[in-house]
This record gives sequence, C-alpha cells and structure tokens, in this order.
Amino acid sequence: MSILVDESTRVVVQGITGREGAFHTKQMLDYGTVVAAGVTPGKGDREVDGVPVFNTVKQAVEAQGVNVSCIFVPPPFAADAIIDSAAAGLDLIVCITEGIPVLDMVKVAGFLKNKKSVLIGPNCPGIISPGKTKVGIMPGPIHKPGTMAVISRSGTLTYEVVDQLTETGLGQSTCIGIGGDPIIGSTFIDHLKRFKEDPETEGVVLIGEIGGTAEEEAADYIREEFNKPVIAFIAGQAAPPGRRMGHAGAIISGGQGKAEDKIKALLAAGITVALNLGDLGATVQEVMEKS
Amino acid sequence: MSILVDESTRVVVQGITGREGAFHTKQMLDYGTVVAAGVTPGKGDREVDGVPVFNTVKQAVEAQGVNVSCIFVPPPFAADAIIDSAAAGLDLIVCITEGIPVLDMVKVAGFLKNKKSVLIGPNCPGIISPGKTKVGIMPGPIHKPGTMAVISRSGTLTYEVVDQLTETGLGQSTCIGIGGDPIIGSTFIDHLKRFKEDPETEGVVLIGEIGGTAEEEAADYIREEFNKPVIAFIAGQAAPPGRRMGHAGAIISGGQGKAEDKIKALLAAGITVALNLGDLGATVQEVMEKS
Amino acid sequence: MKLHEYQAKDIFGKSGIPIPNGQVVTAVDQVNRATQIISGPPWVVKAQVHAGGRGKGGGVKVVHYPYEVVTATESLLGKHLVTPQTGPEGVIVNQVLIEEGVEISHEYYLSMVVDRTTACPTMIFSQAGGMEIEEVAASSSELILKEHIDPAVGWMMHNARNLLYSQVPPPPFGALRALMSVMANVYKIFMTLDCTLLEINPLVLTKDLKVFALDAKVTIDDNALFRQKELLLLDDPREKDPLELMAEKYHLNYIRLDGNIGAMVNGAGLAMATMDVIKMAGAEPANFLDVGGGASEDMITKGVEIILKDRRVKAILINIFGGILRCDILAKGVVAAAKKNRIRVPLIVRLEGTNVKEGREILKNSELEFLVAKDLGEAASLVSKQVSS
Amino acid sequence: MKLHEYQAKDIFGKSGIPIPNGQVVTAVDQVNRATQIISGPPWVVKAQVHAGGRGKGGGVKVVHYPYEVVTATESLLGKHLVTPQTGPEGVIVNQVLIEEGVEISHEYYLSMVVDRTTACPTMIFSQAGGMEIEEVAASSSELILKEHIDPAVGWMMHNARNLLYSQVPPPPFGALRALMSVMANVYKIFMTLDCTLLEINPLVLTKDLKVFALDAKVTIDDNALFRQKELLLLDDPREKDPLELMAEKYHLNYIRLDGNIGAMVNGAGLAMATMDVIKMAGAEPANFLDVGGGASEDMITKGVEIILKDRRVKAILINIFGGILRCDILAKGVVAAAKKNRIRVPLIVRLEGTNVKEGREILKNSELEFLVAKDLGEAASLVSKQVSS
Repeated sequence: MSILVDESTRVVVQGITGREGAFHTKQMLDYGTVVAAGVTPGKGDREVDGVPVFNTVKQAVEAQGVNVSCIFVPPPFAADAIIDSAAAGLDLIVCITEGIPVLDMVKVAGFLKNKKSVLIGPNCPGIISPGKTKVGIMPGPIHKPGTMAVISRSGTLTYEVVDQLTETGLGQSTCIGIGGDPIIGSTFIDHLKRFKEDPETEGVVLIGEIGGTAEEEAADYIREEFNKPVIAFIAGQAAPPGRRMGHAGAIISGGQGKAEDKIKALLAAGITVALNLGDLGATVQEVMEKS
Repeated sequence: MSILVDESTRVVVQGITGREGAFHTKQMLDYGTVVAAGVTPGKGDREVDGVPVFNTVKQAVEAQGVNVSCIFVPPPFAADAIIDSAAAGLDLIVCITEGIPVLDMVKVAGFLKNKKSVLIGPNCPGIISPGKTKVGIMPGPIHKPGTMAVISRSGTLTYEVVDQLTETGLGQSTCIGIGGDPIIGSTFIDHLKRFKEDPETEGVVLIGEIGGTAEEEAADYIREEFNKPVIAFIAGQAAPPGRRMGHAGAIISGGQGKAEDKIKALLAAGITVALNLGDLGATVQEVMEKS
Repeated sequence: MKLHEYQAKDIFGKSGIPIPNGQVVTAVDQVNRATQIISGPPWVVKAQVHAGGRGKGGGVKVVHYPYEVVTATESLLGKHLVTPQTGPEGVIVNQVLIEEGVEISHEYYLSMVVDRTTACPTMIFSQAGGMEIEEVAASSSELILKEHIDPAVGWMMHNARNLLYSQVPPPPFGALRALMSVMANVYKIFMTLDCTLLEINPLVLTKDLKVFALDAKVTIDDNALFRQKELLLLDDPREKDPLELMAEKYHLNYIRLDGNIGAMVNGAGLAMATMDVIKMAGAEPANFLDVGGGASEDMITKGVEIILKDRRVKAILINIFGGILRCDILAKGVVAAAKKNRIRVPLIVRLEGTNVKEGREILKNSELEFLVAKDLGEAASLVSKQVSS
Repeated sequence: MKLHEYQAKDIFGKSGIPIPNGQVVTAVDQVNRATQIISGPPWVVKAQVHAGGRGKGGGVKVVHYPYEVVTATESLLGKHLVTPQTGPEGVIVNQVLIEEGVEISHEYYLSMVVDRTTACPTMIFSQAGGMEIEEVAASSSELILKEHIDPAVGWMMHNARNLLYSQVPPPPFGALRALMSVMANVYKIFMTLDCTLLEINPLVLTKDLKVFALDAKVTIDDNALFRQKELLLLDDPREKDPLELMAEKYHLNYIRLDGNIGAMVNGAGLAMATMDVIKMAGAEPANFLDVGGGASEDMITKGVEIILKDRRVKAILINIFGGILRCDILAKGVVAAAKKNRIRVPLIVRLEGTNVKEGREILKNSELEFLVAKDLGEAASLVSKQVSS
C-alpha cells in the first residue's frame, strides 16, 4: 500500500536543533511519524519535542534503531550528513536541504554506488505515505490514503497536484519529491520500479520540469517495462533557455532539457500528458476511470 | 576444468612494447595463449610478434574483442592501466607489475567496487589453466593439466609447489598467483568460491605468507563453506617482525600477520598444513588419496 | 556565476593552460600601451560580456595596424553589443580584451560539465572546434566524444588518450603531450573552483604544434560560492539586470522575462507552472519569481515592489500554495507593499493551503483592490481577461 | 622509508598539527643555545633513532635544569641506544631533539594506516594514549576505535565525530575542534605524502584544552618515493645496516638477520620458505636475500659478495627455481663471485627450472667447490650437517 516508508519507519532527523529541523520534527510528530531520534553534533544531551538528540547517526542507530533519516542541515554540511547516514547503514535518506554544491553531490553519488541506502533528494519536499507516515516538509492535511502514486521534481507544485487529486477523490499510496537539483539520489525510474511492485498502487502521476533528460529516460522505461497508467505534467513550457529557473536543475542548456522535447517523448511512450496544470486532477481521474 | 581463463580467452598485453611485455608476449604465444592485441600509447601502428598494437585498451577491445588484460607497465602508470581496462569492460585484469604505490591501489580498489572486472595481482605471476592458456609470467613447462587448484601470494614459491605437484603426478586445473602486495584485486576467498563451483577441481593448495590476515579469513571461509580438500603452506615462519620480506605485503606489524597465527587458524579450520616446503608435494598426494 | 573571458584566461594561465598574451582595457587611452606590450600584428580585440554569440554580434575584431586596435576598441567600449543571446537592447561593453593573434593550424572543442545521468564530471572533446557545439551535436554528433571521470580516482591519462586517439586522424604526435596537459588542467580547475561549465572553444594548435586556449567560458556553481571566496571578487554585477540584482539582495529568486504579466509564486516548480498557465491564457510572463518556502512578510513586500518596478507589467498574478509559507504571511506582505506603493495594475490572487482562511481574510479587510481566483483555471481566465481588455 | 621524529614533527607543524617547540642538536655545544630558545623547565631530551621502544631504552629524558639538558644530551649523542626493537648491539644516536615540556591532562593515541581488508585508509583512535597500541589491543581492544575512510569522498567531519563521541566520556567540548583539525590534517598528510603509517602517540590535551602531538612516527611508502622527491632528502642512511645499504645500491632485496646460514634465493616467497627450511634444519638464517626475477649475472655476484661480508655466516644455501631468472645466469654469477672472493664457507646449491642443465654444467666445470642438493629436502639435510659439524 506504499513504498519505502510506512508505519514501521523510524526516523532520525539530522539537524534537529536548527530552526527548520525543529519545526518539521514537530510537524512530522503531529502527522504520526515515529521520529525516534535527532542528531546535532555537540548537542547530544538534550531533547526536541521529546525526541532524544544524539551526537552522531551511529549513536542514534544503536540507541533507537532508526532506519530512515531526514536531513535539514545547512548546505555546506549536507553531503557529510548524507554520507554519514549511508555509512551508518540507514535504509532511506531523505535530504531536504537546498543549495548543496554540485561537486558535493558528485561525491555523494559515487559513495552511494555500492551502498544499500536509498537517497531521496536533495532539494526536495520528502516522501509521504498518507495516513501512515511522512518524512519531509509537505503539508500533511492535503493528502489522503489511496492508490495513486506521485513522483515529482518539485515541491509546491506537488502539493498543488496532490491537492487536486484529493479534491477529485483520488487518494495516494506514496508521494515522493525526488528533488530539483541536477544530481539527485534516486530518479523517476528508481521509484517507478518500486511502484510497479507495489500491489496497492494503481497509477502514477509523474511531475517533471525543464532541465536534464530524466523525463525522457522515464518515458523509455515506462514504454518498455511499466504496466500501470501514468499521467505526466511538465513545468517550464514558457521558460527561456540558459536561465536557471529556481531549481538548480531546471535549466535548458546546450539545447537539452526543453519541456517540449520531454512532452514529445512522454506522448511517444503512450503516456497521457496534461498540458495545463489546472486540468491535471481531472485528467488523472479520466485516465484512471478508463483503466 | 578451469576458472577465469581457458581456450576462449583473448588477451591484450598492456605495455607490450616494453622489455618484459615483449618477452612474455612471446612466452605466452609459445604456450598457446591467444594474445590478440597489445597496447602501448603512441605506438598504435606496429606489431609485436605478429600481435597488433593499439593506442588504447578501448581500441583493442573494439578491434580484437579481447576480454582479458595482462599488464606489464611500470609502477607509476600501472594504476591507470588497471582502471583503463576496467573502464573498457574487460572480464579479467592480470597485473604483473611490482612496486605500485599503496595509495594507487586504494584508488583502484575503490574504482573496481562497482565494476564487473576481476583483478588478479598486482605483483603476481598471473594465472594459468595448464594445457589451455597462461596469462602471466610463470614457466609453462612445469605445469600439467589436472584437478588440483593452486592459489598463492607468491611467485617462485608457487613454481616450486607446482613443480612438486607435477612431479608427484598431480596436474592442475588453474593456478593463480594473487600477488604479494598489501592491497590486491582478488583474495583467496574470491577464488575459493570459484573453485568450489568448478566441477573439475578436486582440491586446492593454498600458499600464504606472513602479513595481513588473508589466510585467517580464508580459513574461516573454508571451515564454513568450502567442501573440497585444502592443503596449505605458510612462508615466513622464520621472519622477524617489522621487516618487509621482499613483498610489500609480507610484513608482521602491530602483532598481526605472524606465520604461527595463520597456521593455527588453518589447522583450527581442519585444513592440512605442510610445515616444511620440501614435504608439500607428498602431503598433497596423501590428502588427495585419502579423500 | 559567470566569469569574463579575461578572468577565465587569467586562471588558465596560472594553472598551466597556454593562453595568448593579452591585456584588458577599460578606456581607449589604455590601448596604445597595450598594443606596445602585446606582440602583433595581427591583434584580436574582444568585447568582454557574459552573453554568448559574441562573434556573431561583432564583438570580436581581428586587426592589423595599431591604429585599428584603437578604432576597434572605440567601436566596442561603452557601446551596446547585441548578440543572439542578448535581448534586442543588447548589453553594454565595459571591458575589452586585446590579444596577440595566433596562427591556427587546427581548432578543437574542449569542455567539462557534470553529467546528470552518471553524476560524473565529463569531458567533451571534438575536432570540430570553433563552431557552436550544439550545431555540431545536431549535424555530426559522431564528432563529439565524451569521457566520464570517476571522481573517486580523478583524471587519469587513459581518459585523455581515449579522447585523443579516437580522433581520425589523431592529433600530431608532437602535440599530444600539450593537449593531455591542457585536459588534466581543465579537470583540476573544474574540480578546484567548483565549476559547472568550463569551455575552451576553440582550443587551437599552431603549425609549430603549440597549443592555445583562444576562448574561455567558465561558470561557477552559485551553491559553492561559500567556499570560493576569491572568485566572488570576479563577480561583475554590471552584467546583471538591475531588478535581478535587487531581488538577489533580498534572497528572492527573480528572473526578468519579456512578457507583461508579473507573477509571484512560492516554489520553483509551481512558479514555472504558473508561467505556463499565463502563456496558455494567451499572455506572456514578465518574470519568474519564486519567493521560496520560508519567505517573510518583508520578502513578499519586496517581491511585489520588484514586479511593480518593471514598467512593462500590465497585471500581477499571485499564486501561493501554502506549505511552510503560510497564506497569512503572504497576505500581510502584499498589503504592506500596497501601502508603500501604488499598485497601478490589476492584481489577481490565488491562495490555497496552510492558513488560507486567515490569508483571505487579511486581504479582504485591506483597502487593496484585487481579484480572487479560487483555483488555477480561474486564475488563467482572469489573466486572459486582463490581456484582452 | 622511516622519518625521524623531528622530521615528522616539522611536517606536522607546517601542516597545522600543533607540536611543542623544539630544536635538534647534533653536538653538545649546540645545547645551550637550544635551551635558551626553548621555554622550560621542564625540557624533554629525545634520542632521534628509527627504532621503536625508545622510551624503554632510556632514549627519552625529562629534565628540569639547563645543565641537565646538557648532561642528558651527552648521555645520548654518539652513544649506542638499545631498545626492545634494536638488536643487543643497539643503534648509534646521531641527533637529539630538545623540546619544551608540556603539561599533560589527557593522552590519546591517533594513527592512520591502510587497512588491507577494506583497502581503505583507516584512522585508529584510542583514549589509552601513551601505551604501545599492541598492548592496548591485547588487553582492552574495546578502547581502540577505527574509522575506515572511503578515498572517493575523503575525510569528512562525521568520521572525526564517530571517533570522538564514541569515547566515554567524550573529550571536553572545548577541545573537540582542535582534535578534529588534527584528524583532518593527519588524513591530508597521509594521502599527500604517501604514508604507510602515521602515528601520534601520545596526542595530548593540556589543562587549558590545547592539543599537542608529543611524538610522531611516519613511514613513507617506498614504492611511492618516485613522486615524493622532497622526502628523499629526509632519508637517513646511517640508520640502516651497511650491508643492507650496499644491497639497496644493487637493487637486491637483502635483510640482515641474526643467524649463521647465508641464503640466496629468487623470489620473496621462496626466500622466506628457504629461511624456514634452514630453521627447520636446526640452523638460523643469517639473511633474507631475494635476487628477484630479473637478476643479472652481476647482481648474483654482488649478492654472494654481500653474504660473504657478513662474518657470522658459516654456510651458504643458494636456492633457485628458474623462471625468468635462468639457472645458467645464476651459475655464471656465482662462479664470477668465487673468482673475485675466496668463498671461505661451504656452499650448498639447489637449482631447478629454466636452463637447469646448463646451470649445473657451468658450476661443475668451474673450480668452485660446492655441494649439490637435488631438492629442498636434501638442501635442508645438507644445511643441518653443516651446522652440527
């Protein structure tokens, strides 16, 4: 009924004593997430909202058996935090931090190649399995348990989409923001593979944007291997080339990454593409009713 | 009847125009090895003993379909050569070169972690499947096809052992010199796993020496998982601590790596250990007759 | 952050990548001295602007007499240069680079970027130098060679050899060493200075097999500037749009575009999608503005002000999906902006999410005139109406 | 290649690892000046020798008056220092390091090596500083913490935190930053200088939370010296056995041991196994000598000469399994050595492998007196006979 996170998820918040970390720890606790530990080096003696704080991820694992990390540490230290969690053997690492240098992420990606840890993000809202747990910063109340999966490169745009789904009565199995940076830990395809195996997920909403070729690669994968309905939306049709549209990864460069190419690839793979964001909820409903 | 190399093996010799490379290319050809290509940057237009020379491994792969490399390039360039071959997708890389800096091998080991290529060596005599092919520098004539496997950290010591085996009438399936350096591409255990699956291998001679804990780890593996007779010999019982006995890896340091500890571990795992090198052939014969 | 050609070449020179002798001038009276120092004829006079396509815009002149260096400089310095990558108004040239001419026997293309799919720094090399690489990619992609570098092991000689020996024919033997050295240095600079792009086009070979970087494009990762403090000194704010500069000061993500509908949104993806909505409605967005997840009331106020400063703006669409950014904060910021500035254009507001009720209340109780859109569809039709009216 | 303490500390100091002020003296008349420069009392006077266990051998003296610095230096300089790691004859002290005394509040152990199993540089940290780490490992291994460093990402702060916060109790908060900085610098030096061992024992904390490396052991990878040319200047050949130095010159792998049976073998593994054979036969090897795979006739000659220079040698065993090294080359080299030097001890020769017939023929036709062993068993019994006779 969900992938990667559910009721059994035990979260450690890295950077829990910071402003963002503390705020969202409370939000996650309110949603019902089991936040079992926090980590802030040098502050391993206090509590945040009743959550014990440790100096290292290793200690949090040993004392609290956490298996998922949620990272709020500032950009200069975020790569260290990710690698720390991976070295400590966590199953899933959700990195919210925006603004990590690209070459730091190159390092992280290299390190993760032969590790079991899955990384979501960075520069992402996180992951939520509605009604079970949320690991991230998305507003909980707009979600509703159900059978639609959402994978997105964006934050608020995802909330908009989820809200439309919920409004039209379509609940969600798991929603994942994979992040808006050029180098991210896990891609559309990584999660599509998981949703393929998840019996409760009946369809997927894929939200892309300009920059890179992740949507084209996802289209190839879906055409060849994916067996559930996919509805896509691509942001940035009106974006000019050469400019970074907010997200570090959202840039059309060297003729690559245009919204129209992505839409073309998705359509060619037989995927329904909603061209207007306002229509997305209705489009999804239509496709799912037909299938 | 052999592991890793056989009649289908197509070898590329890296550093083929050097003194050692040219000499052993001839020796391998004489043994019947298919040396299909050589590589020496900047000399990609000549031939050595009828073997075409290329500028890059990539070109040798494309033109000649080589799948195994044998490296004779000098130590400062050897790590580059290994990584080059691994990046080009070769199945097996045999590095003869002695004297590669340890930190270069740290890099190589890191690179190989998520690659399919198997590395034998460095600082090793190579691998031979008698009667089929040899990729390395061992004297061919002392070998004889048969059912004994040999895995060794040493060069001439291996020849001595193989000679004794052949003299006592015991042929060999595959003999591998894994190398005398502290960091090597593949270990006793890596090859024991392969010999376990090789139907034609009936027993294994394991030749260790002082330094490290590879023999102790092999003993653990053999006790728990290996199902064929193993006869071991450990060189360096008379070696003093703190001195590097020729091989960069043959040094007793920090109380670790003593011959007596290794012998103890092997005996504890139920492995027959020949204490005197002169008796090894006879010991192997005895064990194999009993089994 | 983009570097100027002369700044990038300065870094190249210090790192061992050969560059032609050159001198930057910021005034015409510096030209004669520069011409004396730099050997010629010929001399090359190059406008120093961040915008690409400079050659096509007349920003590069090859001259053969000292007096021509002066006139060429005069024709550029302080003038507006229009290139395919600037708007029709062009950009002002504040600096000119005067260089010795180099006799070219062959032109290569060499660049480094981070490849997204493999997450590896990747070197791109082509014997079709001097052309726009996009054009080469479109017409003869087989001429473009790529080498992915595993950052765990760094640049190795075989990487260079794979690129060089795959050329047909390979570069002359006598030039290989110099080319390999340039490649190794490109990797080093790229990694050390946190580049996102390092491009040498063309990298030329002279008849006597010398190698020179004739042009240089370097972009630094903005996210890494915290550890590249010296590079910050190379920032040239004159190259930026004044409104974008102002937005930067307030940590607002603002990009000026060519349309007439201003937009203020939280979140980059939603901001792009909002631009798309505007375009679908038959209008053109005047800007991209993401106020971010953690925007304060003051940031919202500044955002509205910046949009208003753009005289082309005929209407403003505020589209907020409240998450971390609460709708009441947004509303307060907008009201504050309206108090300080006369909002001279129609304002369309669409609020949703956290504290939406409070937000709507605040707007309603203010003296602000605005149109409410209850969803994106309605927002689009309101925009459409503004344009057609 | 081993560095002296003072050389290693010099590197530390330049790299930002705090060390006590100190001065090296090579003659007693330099002591007064040194004592004036270095603050004290107390002063610490330390013999600079490569052998470990220096403290136990009386090589480190803490003194409280300037005249004691002189007498302590006198008692060391030019004298033989015997430690648990030297032979009974000890080693000569050529340099003495005079240092300011540091008030110690806590002693840590910190080192870096390359872990063979994981192929990773590995930092070892323990709060049981000042003791031999082998002893700590044997008695309370739980006090020894290891952190494997993935070379792809290098040293990261969480590595330091894992080591520091696992201590019970952790080091005082005020000292954490300094300790983390030492750790980061240790990694940097280790990787930059191609170390195989870098050890600081003890790494001390003073009462006012300052950190100092009180001792320093650094070993450089011999295989990497080709790219560490500056370090070659730090080599101190006086610390080496003269015969080993001579062997080094001829690229022979020779190690002097305490026994009386000389051995010459091709290949390190076979050489070790031959030493074992000698020991099993009831004798003791006088040396390890691997002439290598590619030995020339001249190298063989030199090898025999070096063995003969060791006056303790009572018999020589030559054990060659011809592979690349052909038996005829070996034989010629031995015969040449016999012509130049009187071989005053019995010679046992065992030849096998490539060109064995030719080799045996050459020996037989020479005027050399030698015993032939047809296999290792026979070689052992011949050695045994020589020892008992």
